[in-house]
Amino acid sequence: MNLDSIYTEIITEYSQSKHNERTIDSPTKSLKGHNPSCGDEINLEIKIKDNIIEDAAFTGVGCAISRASTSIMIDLIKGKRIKDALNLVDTFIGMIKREITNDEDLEILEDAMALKNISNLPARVKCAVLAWHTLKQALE
Amino acid sequence: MNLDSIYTEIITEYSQSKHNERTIDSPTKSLKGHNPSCGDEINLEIKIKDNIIEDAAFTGVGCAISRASTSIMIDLIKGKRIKDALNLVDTFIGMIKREITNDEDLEILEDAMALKNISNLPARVKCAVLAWHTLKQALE
Amino acid sequence: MKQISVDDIRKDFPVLNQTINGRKLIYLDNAATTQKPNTVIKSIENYYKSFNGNPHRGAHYLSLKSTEIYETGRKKVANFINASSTREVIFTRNATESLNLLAYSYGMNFIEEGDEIVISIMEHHSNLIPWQQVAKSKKAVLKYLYTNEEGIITEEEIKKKITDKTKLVSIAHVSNALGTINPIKFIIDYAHSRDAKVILDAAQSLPHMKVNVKNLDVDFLVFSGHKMLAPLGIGVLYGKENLLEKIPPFLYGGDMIEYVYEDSTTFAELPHKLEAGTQNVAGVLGLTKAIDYLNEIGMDNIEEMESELTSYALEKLDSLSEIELYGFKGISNRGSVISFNVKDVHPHDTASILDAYGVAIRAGHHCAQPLMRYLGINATCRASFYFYNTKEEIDLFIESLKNVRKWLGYES
Amino acid sequence: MKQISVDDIRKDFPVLNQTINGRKLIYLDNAATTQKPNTVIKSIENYYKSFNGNPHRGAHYLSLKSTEIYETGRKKVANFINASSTREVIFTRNATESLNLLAYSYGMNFIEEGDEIVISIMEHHSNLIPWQQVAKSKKAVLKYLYTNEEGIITEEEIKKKITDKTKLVSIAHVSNALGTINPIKFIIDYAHSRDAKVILDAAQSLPHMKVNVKNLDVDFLVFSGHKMLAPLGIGVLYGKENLLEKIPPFLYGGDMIEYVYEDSTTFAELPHKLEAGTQNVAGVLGLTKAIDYLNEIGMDNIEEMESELTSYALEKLDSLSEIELYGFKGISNRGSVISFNVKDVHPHDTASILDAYGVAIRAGHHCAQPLMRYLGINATCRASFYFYNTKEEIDLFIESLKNVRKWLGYES
Ligand SMILES: Cc1ncc(COP(=O)(O)O)c(C=O)c1O
Ligand SMILES: Cc1ncc(COP(=O)(O)O)c(C=O)c1O
Repeated sequence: MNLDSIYTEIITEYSQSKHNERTIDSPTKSLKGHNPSCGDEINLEIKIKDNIIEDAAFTGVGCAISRASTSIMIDLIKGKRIKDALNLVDTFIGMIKREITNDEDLEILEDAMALKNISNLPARVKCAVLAWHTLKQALE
Repeated sequence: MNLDSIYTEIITEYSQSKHNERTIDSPTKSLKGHNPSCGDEINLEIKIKDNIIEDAAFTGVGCAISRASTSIMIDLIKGKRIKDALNLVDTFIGMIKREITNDEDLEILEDAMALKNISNLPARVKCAVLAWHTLKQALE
Repeated sequence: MKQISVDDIRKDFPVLNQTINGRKLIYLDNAATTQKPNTVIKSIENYYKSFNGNPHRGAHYLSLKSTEIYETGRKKVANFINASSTREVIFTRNATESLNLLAYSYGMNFIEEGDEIVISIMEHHSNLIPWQQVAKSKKAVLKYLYTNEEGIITEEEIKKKITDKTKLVSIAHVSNALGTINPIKFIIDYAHSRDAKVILDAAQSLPHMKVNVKNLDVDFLVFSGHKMLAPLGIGVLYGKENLLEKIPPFLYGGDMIEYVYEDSTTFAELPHKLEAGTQNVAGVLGLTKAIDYLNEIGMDNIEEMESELTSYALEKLDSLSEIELYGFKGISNRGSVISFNVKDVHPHDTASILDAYGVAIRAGHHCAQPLMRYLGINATCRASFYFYNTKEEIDLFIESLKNVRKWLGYES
Repeated sequence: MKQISVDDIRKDFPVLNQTINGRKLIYLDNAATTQKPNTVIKSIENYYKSFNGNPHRGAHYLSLKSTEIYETGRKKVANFINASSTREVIFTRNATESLNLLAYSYGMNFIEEGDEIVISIMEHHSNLIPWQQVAKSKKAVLKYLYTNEEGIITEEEIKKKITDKTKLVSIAHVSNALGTINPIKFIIDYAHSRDAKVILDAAQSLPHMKVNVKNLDVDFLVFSGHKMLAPLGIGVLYGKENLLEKIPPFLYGGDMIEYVYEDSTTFAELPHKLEAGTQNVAGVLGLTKAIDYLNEIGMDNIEEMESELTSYALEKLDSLSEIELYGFKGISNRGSVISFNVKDVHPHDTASILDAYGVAIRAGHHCAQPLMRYLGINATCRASFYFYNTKEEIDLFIESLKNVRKWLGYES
């Protein structure tokens, strides 16, 4: 396994940046996502107005991959319509599961494409998808 | 394994002869011996007078080896004092366990010496010793 | 049927090519356990030489490899029995543990006072004593399906015993003592019409014929790997997902939990909820390779090969006047198991004498004492075949059998 | 100490001589499972090539051979732990099953409302959840022995928690999460003075040091074969004969019975009473060969070799400012397990990065969530050694560790 393809600059930067790590005042939705086998836990909060995700943030503990993935996701979905956010989630999970492999189809994921290679590291796939599954549950 | 050394003439004759297979009128002791893994069961009856085994007999089901062993034992102990019968039992079990190997020491077992080779057939050792263990229990 | 050479098959099984005390080994004790092909043996060796690690718990290479092997095995089993999902496949040690798991987790929690549990008189002790215990502990009633004079469980008997009070029916697909194939489709459908659940003990069927849990619509099914070419120490419990969801865990420990607090615990999802502690990955790999081997030959072919062997043996045995056969005599509706006795000879003597001729059969109650008592016999000899046996072996078995009475001093 | 060359030892372990992704494998996950020497691997292969049969049930050669192998293994285990008799040695699947057997057969039958069960905060989930369940079901009280600031369970704590109400103490000899060796002799003696029975979870001690059940006077002891060079799928429960006599069977099925009637059953004598169904003979043979291997090296030597490795590693780790160590820091009173974290780095990242360097360690809660919570941490990295590890491996481990923070974008 090639570490360069996993712990990329995007991932390490996002994992260290705390700009999405906070709580939101009176969020529309607040949902816990957890990964018992790792002990990872995130609490995802989102504020929705007129079907648009106005704000999102998270708190919790997790590894670099799960933190980076969560933060990238939040940056990506803010300002998006719920429908579009859900589409992003499906695309992301499709990418990790290697069901969507065409780079053009993945482009909408922007920075989240940096997590593509995580599928080479089966033990860490759960870390990468935790936030996305949680978001999906929160929105559905 | 050499069948000749197991199914000897003595064994097959004793196993077919029914001369000790009967019940005794008002026996002093009556004891069930069983071997659950084979399904063998014998009921041993003995009549004791003045510390002497006056009569003994058995009923039940069992393989040729267990039947022969039982019948040989009964022939051997009839008329013997309890103490001597117990000594015979110990000698027999010692022979089967290969703890007594000297033929001179085994001579008192008479026909029961025919069962010596059963120790080469571990699966059948239990059949050979069933009656003797039962007798020991009955006498002690 | 594609061209299958038994000679080629036998080359794959080292044990079968052994000579014991100067005699060719003839292994006819396949209902007890089967021999293993080289692919299975080799896979265990490879596992311990290259992949050994504790699965599910680690992020390192060996642990990941082990997890992959383990979960691939689960998929293989799910496909083999046509389960809807891998969540329905639980690995256990053997059929016995699978049945006890059901008794403890299902029986002790869903059977209530006055409920009825129905089993058959020909159950293996593993599918009998656990239900006795449940019945005793829950004040439920344990009822038996008996066979008629022809050795079969009739539809009348089934309709009589399975009632609206019946909560559970647990039955052997094929009897290990007699070879009888039970009318399980009728039993399952009838039990369902009375709202009872059905457990199928497939220990003696799955190795020999296609068993499709979806077609059968069976609620639970159990089997042992070692009776189908796989190593010792691995078994399976299949259960419909909604039922497995409902039952509490059986064994508690590592890998079956979600969160553990000092005074309470939440459990993992299926299938992990029902698998505690370090699992037998090498066993699962062996089972995977065993299923590959069986699929390669084809279960249809296996059934046909064995049916031919069994008919052949039955015919030969039937022609010997000193042989008494037990159970259903026909060849239809029976597995590759034959129970018999030699007249005047205790089965243990027969088994010991045959062993001296290199022929391995089994003698005893075959873990079915109530059946023996019901049939009024003490014990039987049992010859049981697998697809790797040959007619020549059966000939030698029959020839040896002819000598048994002579050894015991009978004229003929 | 006789001359022992680790290089020679390592030749016996195929897994250790592997290269993974171009890097030498450094296996430091021995608390999860150990690697197997060739003698163990070969014995399984031989078993399936020459001796495979169902033990205890047959009069034929393969069945007799299997029975002999199985019962010889029992003697070997009895001698290894210094049991009084083979009747005290029960084969199970693993330590988890042994503990669950005790929970179901001993706990559920001898613990009553208001009784107290004492375990420690550092128990593996396998020795924790079963007792939670017993306590819940029997309305008994589950109490924990906590560690002090130095990471040890003090005599005061023991005297406070073990009272006249205590019926059972179940405790790990060595913690799999921290490596702490618990004061078990004191606990056993004190518990006995209060008429409580003691179960020792020796899963992490028996592979690494001499454990003598008679000297310890322990009532029950459990361990897993796979953590001491033996194959997966075989474990042991030791119990004092009079206690094992008292407890009812756990699993019901073949080979553990005396007489089975339609509505009742009588059970076989020890040890068979507690072993149901077809047993894992190949597993027992592998365990036998594993014990031979350990005896060949000598448990005293093993303890010394590992203690040297552990001190060496501890010293190196302690000198790295970015490493935080957990548990008792001294080398006396600890097994060959080290729990640590890299500053600012989640243990899963550390494990994945080390894996890329070929170093296998474990990251997580180590099946000890209550302990993690008690220590106020989420998860740790764990390196665990066996006698076949070397100082060079530890050097490489440390070197790899130094790179971890860089991969995550930290300056140093
Ligand atoms: C019909 C049947 N059920 C259950 C079992 C139990 O299998 P195991 O001993 O592998 O648990 C057997 C085999 O012994 C069997 O033949
Ligand atoms: C202290 C301790 N107890 C019990 C166990 C459970 O062992 P197994 O998973 O082999 O049943 C382990 C290992 O995982 C352990 O370290």
